[in-house]
Amino acid sequence: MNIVDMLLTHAPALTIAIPLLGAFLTPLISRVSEKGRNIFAIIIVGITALFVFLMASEILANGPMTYVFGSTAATVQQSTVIRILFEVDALSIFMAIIGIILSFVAVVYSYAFMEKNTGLDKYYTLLLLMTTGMLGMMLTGDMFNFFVFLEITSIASAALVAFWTNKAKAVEAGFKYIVISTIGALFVLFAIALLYGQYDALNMAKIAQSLGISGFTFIDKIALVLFIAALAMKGGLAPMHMWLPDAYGQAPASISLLLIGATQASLYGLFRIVFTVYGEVISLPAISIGWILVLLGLITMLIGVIMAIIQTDFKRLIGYGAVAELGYMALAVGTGLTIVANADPNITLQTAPFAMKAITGGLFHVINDALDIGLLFLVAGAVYYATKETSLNKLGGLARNMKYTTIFFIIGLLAVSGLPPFNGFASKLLIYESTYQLNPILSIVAILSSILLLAIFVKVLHSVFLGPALPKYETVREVPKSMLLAMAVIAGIIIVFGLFPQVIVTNLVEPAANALVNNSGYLQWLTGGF
Amino acid sequence: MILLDAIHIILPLLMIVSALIAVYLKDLVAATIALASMSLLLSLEFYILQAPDVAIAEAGVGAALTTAILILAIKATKRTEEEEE
Amino acid sequence: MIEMMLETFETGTGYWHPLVWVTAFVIIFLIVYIIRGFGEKKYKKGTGQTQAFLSGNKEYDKQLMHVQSSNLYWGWTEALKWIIDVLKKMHTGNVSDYVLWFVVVMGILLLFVGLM
Amino acid sequence: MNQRNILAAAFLTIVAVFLMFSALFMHPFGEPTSQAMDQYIIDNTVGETGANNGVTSVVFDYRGFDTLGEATVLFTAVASVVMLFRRLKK
Amino acid sequence: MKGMSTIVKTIANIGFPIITIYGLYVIAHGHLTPGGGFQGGAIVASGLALLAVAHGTSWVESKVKEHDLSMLESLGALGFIGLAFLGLLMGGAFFSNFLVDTSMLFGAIPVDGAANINTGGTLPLMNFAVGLKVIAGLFAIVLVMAIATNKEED
Amino acid sequence: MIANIPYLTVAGLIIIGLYTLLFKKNLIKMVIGITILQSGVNLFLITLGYRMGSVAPIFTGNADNPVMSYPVPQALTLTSIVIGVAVLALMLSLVIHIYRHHGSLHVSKLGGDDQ
Repeated sequence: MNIVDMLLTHAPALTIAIPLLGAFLTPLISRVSEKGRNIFAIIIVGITALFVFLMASEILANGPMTYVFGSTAATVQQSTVIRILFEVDALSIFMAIIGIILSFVAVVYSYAFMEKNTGLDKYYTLLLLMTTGMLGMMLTGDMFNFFVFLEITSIASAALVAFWTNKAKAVEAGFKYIVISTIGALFVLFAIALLYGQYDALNMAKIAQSLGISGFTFIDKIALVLFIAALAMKGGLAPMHMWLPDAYGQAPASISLLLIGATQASLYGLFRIVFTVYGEVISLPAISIGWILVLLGLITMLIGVIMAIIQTDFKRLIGYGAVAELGYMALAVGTGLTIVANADPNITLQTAPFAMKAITGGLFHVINDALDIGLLFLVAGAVYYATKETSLNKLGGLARNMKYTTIFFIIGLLAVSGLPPFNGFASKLLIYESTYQLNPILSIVAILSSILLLAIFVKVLHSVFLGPALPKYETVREVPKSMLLAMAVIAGIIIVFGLFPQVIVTNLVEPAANALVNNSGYLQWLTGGF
Repeated sequence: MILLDAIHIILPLLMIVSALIAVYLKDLVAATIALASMSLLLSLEFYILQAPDVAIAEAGVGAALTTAILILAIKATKRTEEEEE
Repeated sequence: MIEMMLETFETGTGYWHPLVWVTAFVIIFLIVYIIRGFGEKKYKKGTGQTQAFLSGNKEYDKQLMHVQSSNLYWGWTEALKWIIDVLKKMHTGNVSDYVLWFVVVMGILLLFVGLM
Repeated sequence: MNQRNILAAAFLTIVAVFLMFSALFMHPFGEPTSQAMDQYIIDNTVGETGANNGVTSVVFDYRGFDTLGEATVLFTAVASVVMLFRRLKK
Repeated sequence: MKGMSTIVKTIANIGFPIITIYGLYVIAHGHLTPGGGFQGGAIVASGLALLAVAHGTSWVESKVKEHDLSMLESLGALGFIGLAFLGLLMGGAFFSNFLVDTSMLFGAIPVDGAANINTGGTLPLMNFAVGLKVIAGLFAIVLVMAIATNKEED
Repeated sequence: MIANIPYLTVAGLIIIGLYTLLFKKNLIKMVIGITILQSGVNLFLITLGYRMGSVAPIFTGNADNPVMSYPVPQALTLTSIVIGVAVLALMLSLVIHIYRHHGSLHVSKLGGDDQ
């Protein structure tokens, strides 16, 4: 057994353990050297990224990996699952790639962006913990473990949202976020307990199997509702999205970037619960959870764009833009589910053609949204760094002094509003065409929201970067190189994804979509599949 | 067994009552004490539900530390709940 | 690998090829650039050419010249005032209202799913 | 009672009714329906982990990773509280 | 926060060692009797909180600094995750109980279906690590919040 | 016969917690509400693992094996309790900061930016 094989075997555990170890070491290293700590954080996230990509190559080639904590024995003992186990399939690793990219960019960006603040040792500790929590939520195959990581993510991000404690609004946003997260997490725990009481299992695959045997009892319905409501709130779907612009708008820009990952991890949890855990019963004809998701998505898109138009704060505006983007994912995935629920029973989830396209589009949009909105947040942070101002009414004419930032903003603008040839267009095209098959109104609303997003961000472009050179900002200089590097990384990925969408879709997104809809692959190992 | 059954009924009722008191009282310190008593009752309930580990944790964390932190926070802020603005 | 990158992007009913699009875009850009080359070339810095022309009036202060973001799309927000007012009323920023929305959604879903 | 409070009361009642109602569908108190996982742990605690206390064996052995998460939560909370009360000026 | 009267201080001084020893007992016997790292840690931390309340935070501050506590907590966490990593290296899986059923520390095999103080493998060690972490962590929270309360009064 | 009274208690505690969050205007009261909600969920977990006439899952070395209550929910509850105190500490420190900024604990001080 050579070292690579061993690392690969333990990769799911190490992906969590290494940033955790980094977080525990950060206070100690911080005593030695400030600069060393920053570089240490970057290195830790880099190593984690290596593990994630190692796992990705393995999973995309050979199918899901499982990892049992605490034992080398078989995963299934007497037809039941005793220990915690990670089950990493294509969907998990797809989300983990998003998470680790965001985390890496955030930590590089923080190097210069947060330089002048105190309390940075705790900042980096919490940043690494947030990464850990996010990755844990994405990789775990155990319900309670999911809850624990959800809480780690919530606590770390709520504290980081309130990082600038001298700003009243930041503290308030942090408080709102922790209250909302705690209530969401508690209801998730309650639902987990309901399922545990029914089936005496905490493993997602095991519960899915038991659910398939027992049918869809009343308790299961209640648990499903609690899961959907709580995770949709954590995932920022309207009308429970209101914490999101507060938190995104007040956090430091690097944290806003990571918050996108945290939000999407909750959304991932929602999809995982609906498709995998309830996969055996979800397409029972009378119950169309798909329509719930579609409706939530529609409301989210409309509210997001309409509220974004009237915003005057740069980051809050992007926060509402992010809300609208989240709507697309719920819409697309819900459409996929609905098509199947309405189809005649001979058509399974895999064979309904537009269902697959819709889910592929929705998942592709998850990564595109993370990149596009993330880039815009980084630009907003750069503008704040240079001018100490986020109000759109006071900014103006920055393009003269901040050329690169302006270019990055334009890339982000075009990508987020779904204009070719950037990545947003590819995923939105998939969403428009597949939602049209379900109901034309859905795709019309989706296109309308895209147009409004373009209008919104053109407004930002006009009021921040264009216009006459204001005397106040004559001395503004371009931001430091590490921030530009972070933005350039994301912009580069956006362009690559935009130019070669089919490569990404075939190699990364379609396996993830297949893993999402086909829960028999996830349950395979229970019957000794691998 | 009747005694045990009676305890199983009385303890939850007392818990609900002290939770209601904790919500009802305007004086936050008094509300915190009511919350602590709810925690203690909860710990007792855990004990009769054959969970001594959890009972110890609930008594140590719920009744002692939670109360301490709440009292500290109330000291740093304001003691009474305000009426409508 | 190269072949894979040149694949067309299939969307179920349609297809799209970003590279073709980019090529077309570049060609159009070149044409526009050539046409632009036919235009007037006499551009001098520091003359009246670079100044804002406001019907012969003097240029205002820079801050005044800049159209503020809240004034952009004024007509749009006026036209949609009824819906924007409702939405603004929804976004109170008050955390117990956030919890209320959660309870409302949970209640609706419970009615919808639980009674089915 | 303004509109908001009426709405809140109405939906709180709905949620309450459903939660109470679901108690009827739970397994009877004290008689869990299934014992797939727990009976294994009860039977094998002493042999596999060498501990008398079943809960400790679950906390640190069978579900040790959860405990790492729990320790991390506490660590996160301490880091957060210390960070929030830090000095803002250098 | 100022200290309280002499009576309270004396009672706290007498009570503190008892509480601490009880807490340490709970930690050490975590794998045998009800209790464990968390419960014992919480008990010791509440004992420390009692001491802090009785003597006032400035007295406690002069004895122990919050960043020392934070460091101690890091050490506890590192010990815990280090044991987990040792499980990976020696037992083949993250968190595996590599000490059980060996002749090493805490590795004895339970006789007659009952464990003893020297059984349990990594469990007692993990209990100690978590206990250290919980004591330091919870007391750090109380201390930091008490100091914050103090500043408010100035 | 105690039927499902513990479950009803759980529902009661959760509803009291939600009521506090919805109707009380004081931030610390809201924190207390969340603690009550948390207690309800913890109690629920423990009731799930209880078996009639069982003893705690701690072996004493006696040969006879009595019925034991389930250990897993107890372990979960331990985790949940510690998470609860962590969240509580964070929320209260944020409350203290809000008080420093506004001099009030009324929930309407958390006004939005959209008004």
